[in-house]
Amino acid sequence: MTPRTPRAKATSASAQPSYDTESATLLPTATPIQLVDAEGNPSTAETGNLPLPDDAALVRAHELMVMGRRFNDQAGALVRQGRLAVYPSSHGQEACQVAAAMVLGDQDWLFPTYRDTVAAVSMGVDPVQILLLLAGDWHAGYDPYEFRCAPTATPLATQLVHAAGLAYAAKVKGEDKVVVAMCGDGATSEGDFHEALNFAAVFKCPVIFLIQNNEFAISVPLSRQTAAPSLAAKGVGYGMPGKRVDGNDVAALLAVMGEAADRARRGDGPTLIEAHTYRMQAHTNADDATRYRTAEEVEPWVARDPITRSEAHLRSRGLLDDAAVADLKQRAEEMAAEMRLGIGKDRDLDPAELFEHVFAKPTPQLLEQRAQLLDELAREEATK
Amino acid sequence: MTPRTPRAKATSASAQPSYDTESATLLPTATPIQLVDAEGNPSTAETGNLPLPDDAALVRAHELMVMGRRFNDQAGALVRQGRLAVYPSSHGQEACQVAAAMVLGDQDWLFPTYRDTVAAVSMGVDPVQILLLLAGDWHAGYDPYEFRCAPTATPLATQLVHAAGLAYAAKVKGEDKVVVAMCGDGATSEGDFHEALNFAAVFKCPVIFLIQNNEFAISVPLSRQTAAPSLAAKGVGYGMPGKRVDGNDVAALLAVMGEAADRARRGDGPTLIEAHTYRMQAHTNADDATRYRTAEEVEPWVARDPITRSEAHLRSRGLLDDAAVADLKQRAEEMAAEMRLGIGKDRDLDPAELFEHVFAKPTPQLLEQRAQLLDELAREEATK
Amino acid sequence: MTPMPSAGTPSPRVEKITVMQALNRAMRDAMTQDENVHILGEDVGTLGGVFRVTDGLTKEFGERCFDTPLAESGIMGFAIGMAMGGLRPIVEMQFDAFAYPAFEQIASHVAKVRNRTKGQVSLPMVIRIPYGGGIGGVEHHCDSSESYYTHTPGLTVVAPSNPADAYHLLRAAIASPDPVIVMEPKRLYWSKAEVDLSRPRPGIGKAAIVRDGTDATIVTYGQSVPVALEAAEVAKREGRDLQVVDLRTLVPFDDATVMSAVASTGRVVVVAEAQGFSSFASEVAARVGERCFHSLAAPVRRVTGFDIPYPPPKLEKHHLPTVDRILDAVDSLQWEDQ
Amino acid sequence: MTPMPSAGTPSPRVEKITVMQALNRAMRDAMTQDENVHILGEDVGTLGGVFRVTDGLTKEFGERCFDTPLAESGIMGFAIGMAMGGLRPIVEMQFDAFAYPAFEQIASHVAKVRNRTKGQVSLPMVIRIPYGGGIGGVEHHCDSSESYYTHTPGLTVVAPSNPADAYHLLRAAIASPDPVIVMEPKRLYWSKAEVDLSRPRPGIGKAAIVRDGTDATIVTYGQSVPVALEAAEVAKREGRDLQVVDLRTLVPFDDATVMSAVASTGRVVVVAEAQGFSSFASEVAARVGERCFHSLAAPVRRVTGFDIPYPPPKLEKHHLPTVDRILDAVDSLQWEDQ
Ligand SMILES: Cc1ncc(C[n+]2csc(CCOP(=O)(O)OP(=O)(O)O)c2C)c(N)n1
Ligand SMILES: Cc1ncc(C[n+]2csc(CCOP(=O)(O)OP(=O)(O)O)c2C)c(N)n1
Ligand SMILES: [Mg+2]
Ligand SMILES: [Mg+2]
Repeated sequence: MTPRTPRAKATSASAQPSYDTESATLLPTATPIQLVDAEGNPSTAETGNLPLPDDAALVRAHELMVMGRRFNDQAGALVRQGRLAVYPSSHGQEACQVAAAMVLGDQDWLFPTYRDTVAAVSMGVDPVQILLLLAGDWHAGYDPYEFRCAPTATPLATQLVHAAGLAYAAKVKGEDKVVVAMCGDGATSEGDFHEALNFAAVFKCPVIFLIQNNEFAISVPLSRQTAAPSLAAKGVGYGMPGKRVDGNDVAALLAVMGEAADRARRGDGPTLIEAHTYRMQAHTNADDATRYRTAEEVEPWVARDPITRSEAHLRSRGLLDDAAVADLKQRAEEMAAEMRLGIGKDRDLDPAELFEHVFAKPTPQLLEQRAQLLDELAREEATK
Repeated sequence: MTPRTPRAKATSASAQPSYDTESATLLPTATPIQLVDAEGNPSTAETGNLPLPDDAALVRAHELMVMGRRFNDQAGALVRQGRLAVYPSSHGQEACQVAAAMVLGDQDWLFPTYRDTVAAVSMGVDPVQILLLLAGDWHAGYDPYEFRCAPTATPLATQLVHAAGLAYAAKVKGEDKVVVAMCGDGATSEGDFHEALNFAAVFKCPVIFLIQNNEFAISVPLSRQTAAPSLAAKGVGYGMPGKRVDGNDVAALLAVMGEAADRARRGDGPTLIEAHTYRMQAHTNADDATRYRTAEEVEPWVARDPITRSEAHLRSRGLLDDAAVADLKQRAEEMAAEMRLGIGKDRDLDPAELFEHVFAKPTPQLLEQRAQLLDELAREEATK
Repeated sequence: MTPMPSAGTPSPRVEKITVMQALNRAMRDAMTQDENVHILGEDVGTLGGVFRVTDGLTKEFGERCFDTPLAESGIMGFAIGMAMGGLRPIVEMQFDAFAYPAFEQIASHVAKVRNRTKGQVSLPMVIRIPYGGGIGGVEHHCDSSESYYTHTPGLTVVAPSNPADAYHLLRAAIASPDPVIVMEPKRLYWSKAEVDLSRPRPGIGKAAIVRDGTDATIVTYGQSVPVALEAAEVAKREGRDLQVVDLRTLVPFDDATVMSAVASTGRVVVVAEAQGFSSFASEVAARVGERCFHSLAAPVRRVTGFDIPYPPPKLEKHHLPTVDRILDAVDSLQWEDQ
Repeated sequence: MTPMPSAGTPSPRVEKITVMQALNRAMRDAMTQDENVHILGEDVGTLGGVFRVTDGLTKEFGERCFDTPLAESGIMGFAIGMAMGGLRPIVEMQFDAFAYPAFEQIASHVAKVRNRTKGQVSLPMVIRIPYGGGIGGVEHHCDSSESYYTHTPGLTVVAPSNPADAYHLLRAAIASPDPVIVMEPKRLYWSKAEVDLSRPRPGIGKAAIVRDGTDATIVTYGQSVPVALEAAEVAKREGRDLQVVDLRTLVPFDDATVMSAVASTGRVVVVAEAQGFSSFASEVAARVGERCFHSLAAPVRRVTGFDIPYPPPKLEKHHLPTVDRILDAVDSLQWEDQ
């Protein structure tokens, strides 16, 4: 670790950040960056001068999206069967989630939300383990260190600050680590969003903030969330570049995220990325979306599906054929079967574990309480 | 009150805010708007195409600044005499504070911080009453409704949300009310700053957010607070115009604030204004600024004093002469004498009042506790 | 007082409604009577709230029941400003743990504004918080957070346990000149009772003896009330006659009712879902110990949640006060000393 | 154990230092030993903190003691991430009430991360909070906020009352694999004592009997300890022999020491500055009532702040526990029944 010198005292009025330049250069493009259009053809829209990612990456992304979609479908089915209490589906948002994971290397970290299970699975988290939260077994079902994937966060935007802090730790320890921190459009209204971006920018943390703007926060449309010209435009207020990207174009996402990851790795600090996508399903199965939007509103987004688009693109370029599609489908089915098996299985839950992890060492009070519970259970058992 | 119709459902993807325009137009000017330069001459810098305020306003502003400076000096003296526990001086920031009050009409409200006592006094708050907090008598020493001036806020940025809420109430009640909400550069880092601006913009509340960027948050320089090109640049992230203004040029402040007030009154929503000024003294008398900045750093700002500048300007235009200056000084001395008298005076504080205002009607528990205290005091009295 | 309907001929005003409907009705009636009553929160508008407590109110009252940006501190602070500006805001927090971002606004402003200003500024606002567990909710959706608020001077805190109280306590909260926190018993939202909403009920600050009994007193509130009543039912069969006090209001505390109830039995169990340490239940136990010391035949027992973060759904049954656990506590009240 | 220096020849290690110096020393020593220890907060760097507790640390350790943007939730969340990333952050909150913006990060994350992850992620972090009144501070600068934290499962909470404990408890907090909240006794920052920091002290979770006595037990902590000791001094002259227990740690609670102390006297007064309702002091009273019921000769009395927002400076003397008020409480312990 390189020893750090104390920060210089503020020296003069000119120690102010330079007001005169930059602002405009930090603003996002007027329209989202797109590399592949909805039909799978090279985009004629704003490309941000970014080249298409290499073929292998595009194929890999497609595979992960297909797996992700199958994951979403299977989780939904498990809810209907009563195996999961609830599931926030990311159907339609697979491109964002896959890209978030793909730009990360072996040292890098992901900070996902409850809707980002496909991103977590793309990081390698076991599909069954990540569902244990929703199955009701325990809160976080996997080891965050094993997968460099923080527990999926429910309290909105809180995880963004953690992400910045972990990136800071990596920086001061001299580790080469990039962090992707994810949130939704609604979460951008929380104070923690603001504080996270500000800390990350002030300390030039190697972190990428990825907003999946799916136009809704439960029932609340984006127009109620902000009056900003775009969510990406918020970046300038922190002195970080804001990028807008077509959230259903995995090629564009890989390119924009990849650029931001390079920037972070170079030590140039954070980037704010707004991926414009759409929440195709209700907020969760417990939600009734017909109360606040019509089928006609959802309709146009079907044609913009990220997987259809990617398949068309890859097929047109000869990177995917029927055999590969069938093979992929097969692998996805295998994963789904594992999910059904894993979640369907009866798992022994030990009530004593309730007291085990509150502290590294249970307090005398917790030991008493555990003894009380075990005694109750023993008596119950005895009277059976 | 006009009945309001339920808000329209989000209709389609095109209900998104328009990303394509605006951003740039919301950005502040590259340099702060200035109408009168440090020597009191018409500025040759960025004027934002704003005309000079009328003579009467400039003279009035000068008077209020002189009174404000005297207020600051006297409060400082009262601290040294042990009459006040603490005083956060706004010496050097009088132009911002006076302008904040002056753009407000008889219906309008101010939400000041602990450092904005000069703004409050300019709203008509009694100079003695506003110091009662710092004298230790009670928390808020004046009636907020009488002066349309919220209690000076200590928890940073919290008052900005209140300001937006009060402006919203005025709006739905159809009242013509504009609100000025003040904060410092440091406070812009708080989550509540973000939430306040966002609410104000989404609901188009008639509120002006005035940041006094005095380059320090206690010891922490602005460069540690943000990496943004300017604080005013944060406006675009909420879809509101951001303005930069020379915080020591009362003419520019009146013009920029006035324009924002007009905008608010027209129903066009909030404006973010960053006034660049400097904290000439320590954070409070309890602070030791020599620990984190040198006298040389402060030095250049002496020449930019807002009152010297205003006096030079008014004199050069024949709007102020020696007689007027002497008369003003006299009035300021009278106010200072009243402050000394008012704060020096022994005031009877009733311990029973501790229980009086916790609820509209004291609870049985508070009545018991009051009885206990009164009994103690009676016994103490008896043994004297 | 409305006269009691004669037996056999139910008054037309008697109706069977849920806690949720009662809350909804309270807001609707208040909004109809006073145009200054406004509701704000996340998804309270078109959706009618994630629990549907505000269902139909936006349709009826337009922007007076409105969705805000997703920011609880902002919602709370905005409501403070609205109240200062002459409105009577009702804030819905979506779930207990999601009120925490608003904690500074609550503790440093909502609770203090009247006092800071010597009564010159009052804040007539209501903060509705669905609290508690037992609904199979995942982490952060089942906290019993009332003790944070009962510990904060300046906050009135009510906790209804049934439709009638839900209606009347919420009406009283809206009418109060002071900020009132309504801890809504999430698990009981769908529980029904026959009520006549036109009949007055005891106001804020009054506990109710919801079951008479002579052997021991169970002091409880909110969604633990039905559990306590059930325990009393079972105890009855086992030969013990339990009195149940439904506190209804946590702050201000109804010492008079509680202490006289306790004095009448000499044995007390306090029941609440929240983790017990440093909790409102601790206060009840401490007060009873302090004020009824010589009437007590046995130590005051507490049946509360364990001192652990709220458990995952599959384990929550072990954490929540159950009939058995209450009966165990009752059993431990040193009957051998009788 | 280091041997006691022989009387008359003070060991060179004995020195007279303030609580503030002890805290400063604890951080300095920890930072010297472990490069993963970092300090962050508002004004902790160049300025050394508004109370100067971190004085000189930036000079010595550079950016390892660093100023952050002014945002408490951000600071807390950033520290969580730092801890997850392998550092051992120490967070300074500038004043008690200014920790409230961080409440969600504390309650929903700091307290829960280990449990959520089945122990796979631990958060070795320290949150230092200067608490309490008696310094003539204006509103929001004098809250006793410990009960919010003691009620939150997963948080260890310590409250030193003297330089030696300040040093050792903070060292232990930094060494702990779990998050520890250190309630620093603001008013005692400048209070001095002769200490030998090289001598070990009881660790986290151990209360200390700081004065022996046979007539009644005062249970207290933090900045109320000197007041209790003074009361005991006066009581002695008045013929009553008071035992004083300094809890040192609020969570986990040292039941063993407290209950055996109480059993030895049979009379108890709990003293704390915080408003009493639903507070940590309620817990102490409730526990003692529950566990020492048959040893008690009189009800447990509490001497706490009133249930009001912290008063303005000129009135705070009426609010804070005083020697007289403690003695009044002792007097009320039904001595006539002896
Ligand atoms: C602090 C907090 N407040 C409220 C909630 C309840 N809640 C869960 S998801 C959600 C909407 C989030 O919308 P968005 O950020 O757009 O993410 P999306 O669900 O669309 O992916 C809300 C209000 C929460 N989890 N945390
Ligand atoms: C929420 C909160 N955190 C911390 C503080 C302590 N504090 C008081 S003033 C101050 C610095 C504020 O700086 P700035 O916003 O720039 O205003 P200035 O004092 O320069 O006018 C701090 C940290 C506070 N009052 N409130
Ligand atoms: Mg969304
Ligand atoms: Mg400042």
